[in-house]
Amino acid sequence: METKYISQSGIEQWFDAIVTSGKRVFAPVNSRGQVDFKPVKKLSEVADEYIQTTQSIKASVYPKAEVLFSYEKVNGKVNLTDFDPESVPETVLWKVHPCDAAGFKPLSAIFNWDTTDKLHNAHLAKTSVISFSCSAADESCFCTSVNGSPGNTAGSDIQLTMLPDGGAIVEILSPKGEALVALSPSVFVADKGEKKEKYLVDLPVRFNLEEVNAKLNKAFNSTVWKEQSERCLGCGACAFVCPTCACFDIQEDAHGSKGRRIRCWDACGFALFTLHTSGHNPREHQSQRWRQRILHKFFYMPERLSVVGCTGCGRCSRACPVDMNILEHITSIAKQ
Amino acid sequence: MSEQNTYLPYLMTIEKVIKEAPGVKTYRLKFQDEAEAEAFEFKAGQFGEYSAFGEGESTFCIASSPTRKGYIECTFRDTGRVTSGLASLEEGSTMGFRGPYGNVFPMEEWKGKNLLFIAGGIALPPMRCVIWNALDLRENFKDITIIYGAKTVNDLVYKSELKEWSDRPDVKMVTTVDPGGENADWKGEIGFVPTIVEKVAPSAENTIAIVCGPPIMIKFTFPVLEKLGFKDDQIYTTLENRMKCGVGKCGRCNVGKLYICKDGPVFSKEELNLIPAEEY
Amino acid sequence: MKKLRERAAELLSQGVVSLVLGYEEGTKRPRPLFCRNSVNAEKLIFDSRCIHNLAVYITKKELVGKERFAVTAPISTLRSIMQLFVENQLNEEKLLVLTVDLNGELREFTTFDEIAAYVAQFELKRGEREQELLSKIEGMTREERWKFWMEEMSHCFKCYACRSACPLCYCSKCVVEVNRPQWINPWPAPLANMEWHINRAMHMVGRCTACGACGDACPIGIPIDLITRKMMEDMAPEFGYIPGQPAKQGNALSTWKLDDREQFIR
Amino acid sequence: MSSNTDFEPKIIAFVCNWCTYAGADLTGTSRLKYATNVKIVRFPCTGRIDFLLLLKSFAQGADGVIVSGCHPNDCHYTSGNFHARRRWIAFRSVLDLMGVDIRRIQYSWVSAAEGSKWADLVNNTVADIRALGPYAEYQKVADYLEKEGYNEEA
Repeated sequence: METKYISQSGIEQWFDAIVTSGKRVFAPVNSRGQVDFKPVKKLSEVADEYIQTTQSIKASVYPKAEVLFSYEKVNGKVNLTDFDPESVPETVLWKVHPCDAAGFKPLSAIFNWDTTDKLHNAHLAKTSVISFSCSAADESCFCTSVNGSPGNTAGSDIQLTMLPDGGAIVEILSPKGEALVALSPSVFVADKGEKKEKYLVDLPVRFNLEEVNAKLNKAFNSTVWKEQSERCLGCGACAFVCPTCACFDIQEDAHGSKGRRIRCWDACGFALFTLHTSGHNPREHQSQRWRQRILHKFFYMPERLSVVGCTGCGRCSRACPVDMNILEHITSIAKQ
Repeated sequence: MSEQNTYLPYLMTIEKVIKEAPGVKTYRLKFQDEAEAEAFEFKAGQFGEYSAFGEGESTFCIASSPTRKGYIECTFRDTGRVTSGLASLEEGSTMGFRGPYGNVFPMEEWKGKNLLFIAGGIALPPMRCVIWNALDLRENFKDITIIYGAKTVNDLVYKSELKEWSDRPDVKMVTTVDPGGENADWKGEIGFVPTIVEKVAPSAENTIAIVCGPPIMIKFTFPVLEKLGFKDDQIYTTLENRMKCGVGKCGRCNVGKLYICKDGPVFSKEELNLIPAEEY
Repeated sequence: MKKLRERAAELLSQGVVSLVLGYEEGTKRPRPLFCRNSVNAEKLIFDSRCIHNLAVYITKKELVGKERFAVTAPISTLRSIMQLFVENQLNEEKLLVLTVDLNGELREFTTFDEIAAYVAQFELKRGEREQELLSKIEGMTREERWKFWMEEMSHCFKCYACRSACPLCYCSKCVVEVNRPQWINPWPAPLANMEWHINRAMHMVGRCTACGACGDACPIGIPIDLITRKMMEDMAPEFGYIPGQPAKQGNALSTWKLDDREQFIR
Repeated sequence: MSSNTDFEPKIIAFVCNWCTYAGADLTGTSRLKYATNVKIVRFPCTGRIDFLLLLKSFAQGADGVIVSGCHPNDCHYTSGNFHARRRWIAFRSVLDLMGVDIRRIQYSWVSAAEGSKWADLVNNTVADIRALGPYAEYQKVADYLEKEGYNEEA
């Protein structure tokens, strides 16, 4: 790891160099009253004043809908065409929040814990993450409570900490990061000795993760699930904006003799998610589905995959139409 | 070698179609690629994802025994989009298969024991795999008892094999149908499976009971076995939650911290006690 | 508000109702509250910020139970409740509707007719946001409208918050979950998303009361409420109903008139 | 448009069994010549024609759609066409708002006796659609999974 300084004009130059290199660049853009990651060509397109994008960057390594393989039936035989990792373009994610970058670890843990996932790994291999540490947060943010921080570098290839002069402290964290620096090496100068911590938002820890874990270990039959979930509408908004939710569905897109098998996002909050063909549904009530969501993230994943399934980005709380506030709910479980 | 795509199925030729019962068929499948056939191995209890190209994938067990090489068999009921797509295929056509997935029946540990198979309806297929496995290695086991029931005589699957088993001197075979499901020629028992188990009253001594069936049958069979003296580590079953990926990622079959597709589908009752019953 | 709390506490402690479905302060704005005892009645609020349509819960038996329950309802919710009555989804004997009128007085309704008489005083008008967006869309050429909606639809990720938030989407199995045939592709993609939203709109013909809950629920801000709203406005004169005033005259698509417009039919 | 002279529109007709299908049959037995661009799908009644079928036709490559059934008061099932008409009124309103080209959907009443009306309907519709050109705008987006595809080509 190496730390450098980059000036405001240096950032512009570097950004242009990345775009010119032919890589696809995704950055937060403010449009339609929402800030979300979109393909950009100019630094001026990138949004400035916002706390959090509506959606996470999950889609860049786990698309909403993706072709697993395609097939064609010819004279009673079937020809398969495998997913081609080369079809994935080199992508740079610009101005990612640390909580989003940290989401790659739990996401990959799910996709690769036993068999590996060719598609996810192909996207991951072609994706470089340039994160910006956070100088601001809102009441939904709680990264510091889930092993993260506004300056967390996990999952980032480069992290920028913006300075008052418009320049930034640059932490180069991986070979991919070095390769990005190499696109415009002259704009990176010696570190000025500024302390990064000075420019990070102060975000108090809101709950003790181990305490929550211990509580959840005994909470399966608690009444808390019903109490908390009564107003839950059972939509998938929380799961779809989440940087770590990975539940998916496999579907068929058939057109006559040709077709493709598609993997698309799904959510454990949907009523029919676990419905058996026989009509039996193991998670029949919303309270059971809410319990699954919380236990999966805060208990099963730590137990199974040694990583907590939440990065504290707060998106689910912001997206929920009925204010199912995860921070509030987890804090209340911790206090039980 | 480049990374394998878990979701890319093996291409299989349907070699043989057997009509088992109304809506129920057994397919014998052969690998189209010989190298794949050669490398393929599985054990009793495992399952797979079967593709009808154009419709999607469905999850069933491998119903043939690992001791029978060169093919696999699956038995399914035509109930939804995929299974009806599969059911409309003919001998010689191509379908897909991914697998084997899941854990296995610990047949090695069962050596020298009595085996008691209790199955209901369309749940005989996962057990058929174990039954043939045991019968092909008959000398490894002591008494083998099979209690199998279905709604009606018509709904009994593997009819010719049921006869073959009951004709064998080294197998005690009891078939039953639900009251009202019998016909004029029916010579087997009449009654629900748990009732018949109680009636047959197999000894729990040095015996492993393998129970497969609809949740309601399992629910009422467990107490009967308990009454007969079976301990929780002597009882095995398989769970069948909804699955899409088969490899512990899609999230559907998550029960407690376990994935039915990875940690199951085979569970001893002792293991079942550790996961929340309402979720399977 | 004080009166509402007192009345709710009274209803609960006297056992008149087992549940008062209302609003409490949330972390960002008021949110639904399932108030099951008189102590919790203290949390109840009711003001202009309380816009979430609580009618969405009153068809869910696992939530409202078998006993009589009360629901606090601003005008938009009252309209939904009326439509649910029209569709025979509610039982007058089980439901008590509470609202606070323009003079700050607490009003109670137990029947469709009482609600209808009250709601009739309020004309359904486009709000500022709807007016602005709809006149923008109405001013577009067809090609521009197509581009506008395709762009919007391309953002949809099919979380179905629109469906979940809608009091009139009470089907236990939705048309998108039907897979024989697979009417609507279940994955999010621009056209599949548009098909879903067109379907949703078609299932709302003559039913939507323009409460805006779907648009409000959309986490990515697609103005989907405008689709059903515009259709409701367009269809009201065609089918002879008053927007926002559901009447027990049969569902728009299950009835017909001999002289329904047909200039477009050759 | 001269550029469209080579363009042969693909048209799908959803017709009811009792009137329009019989009418189209009469067109044939009467040896009336009409455009061959139309593929007919027969339904028991216009009331049974799901609106999504019209959209699916466009997605799968149709440039125009004809929907036709019995004249008002002539429905074999008494009121199927009245219900259908209401549905079409609503459907046109939704489609128009969404920017779907509703000129490409032609509704009609053609009775079993109107063989020549069917020929005219098809000929006129083919001429209209030929003038409008292929419905590439709709077909283009049918295969897109990701919005990027849409944006890049738009």
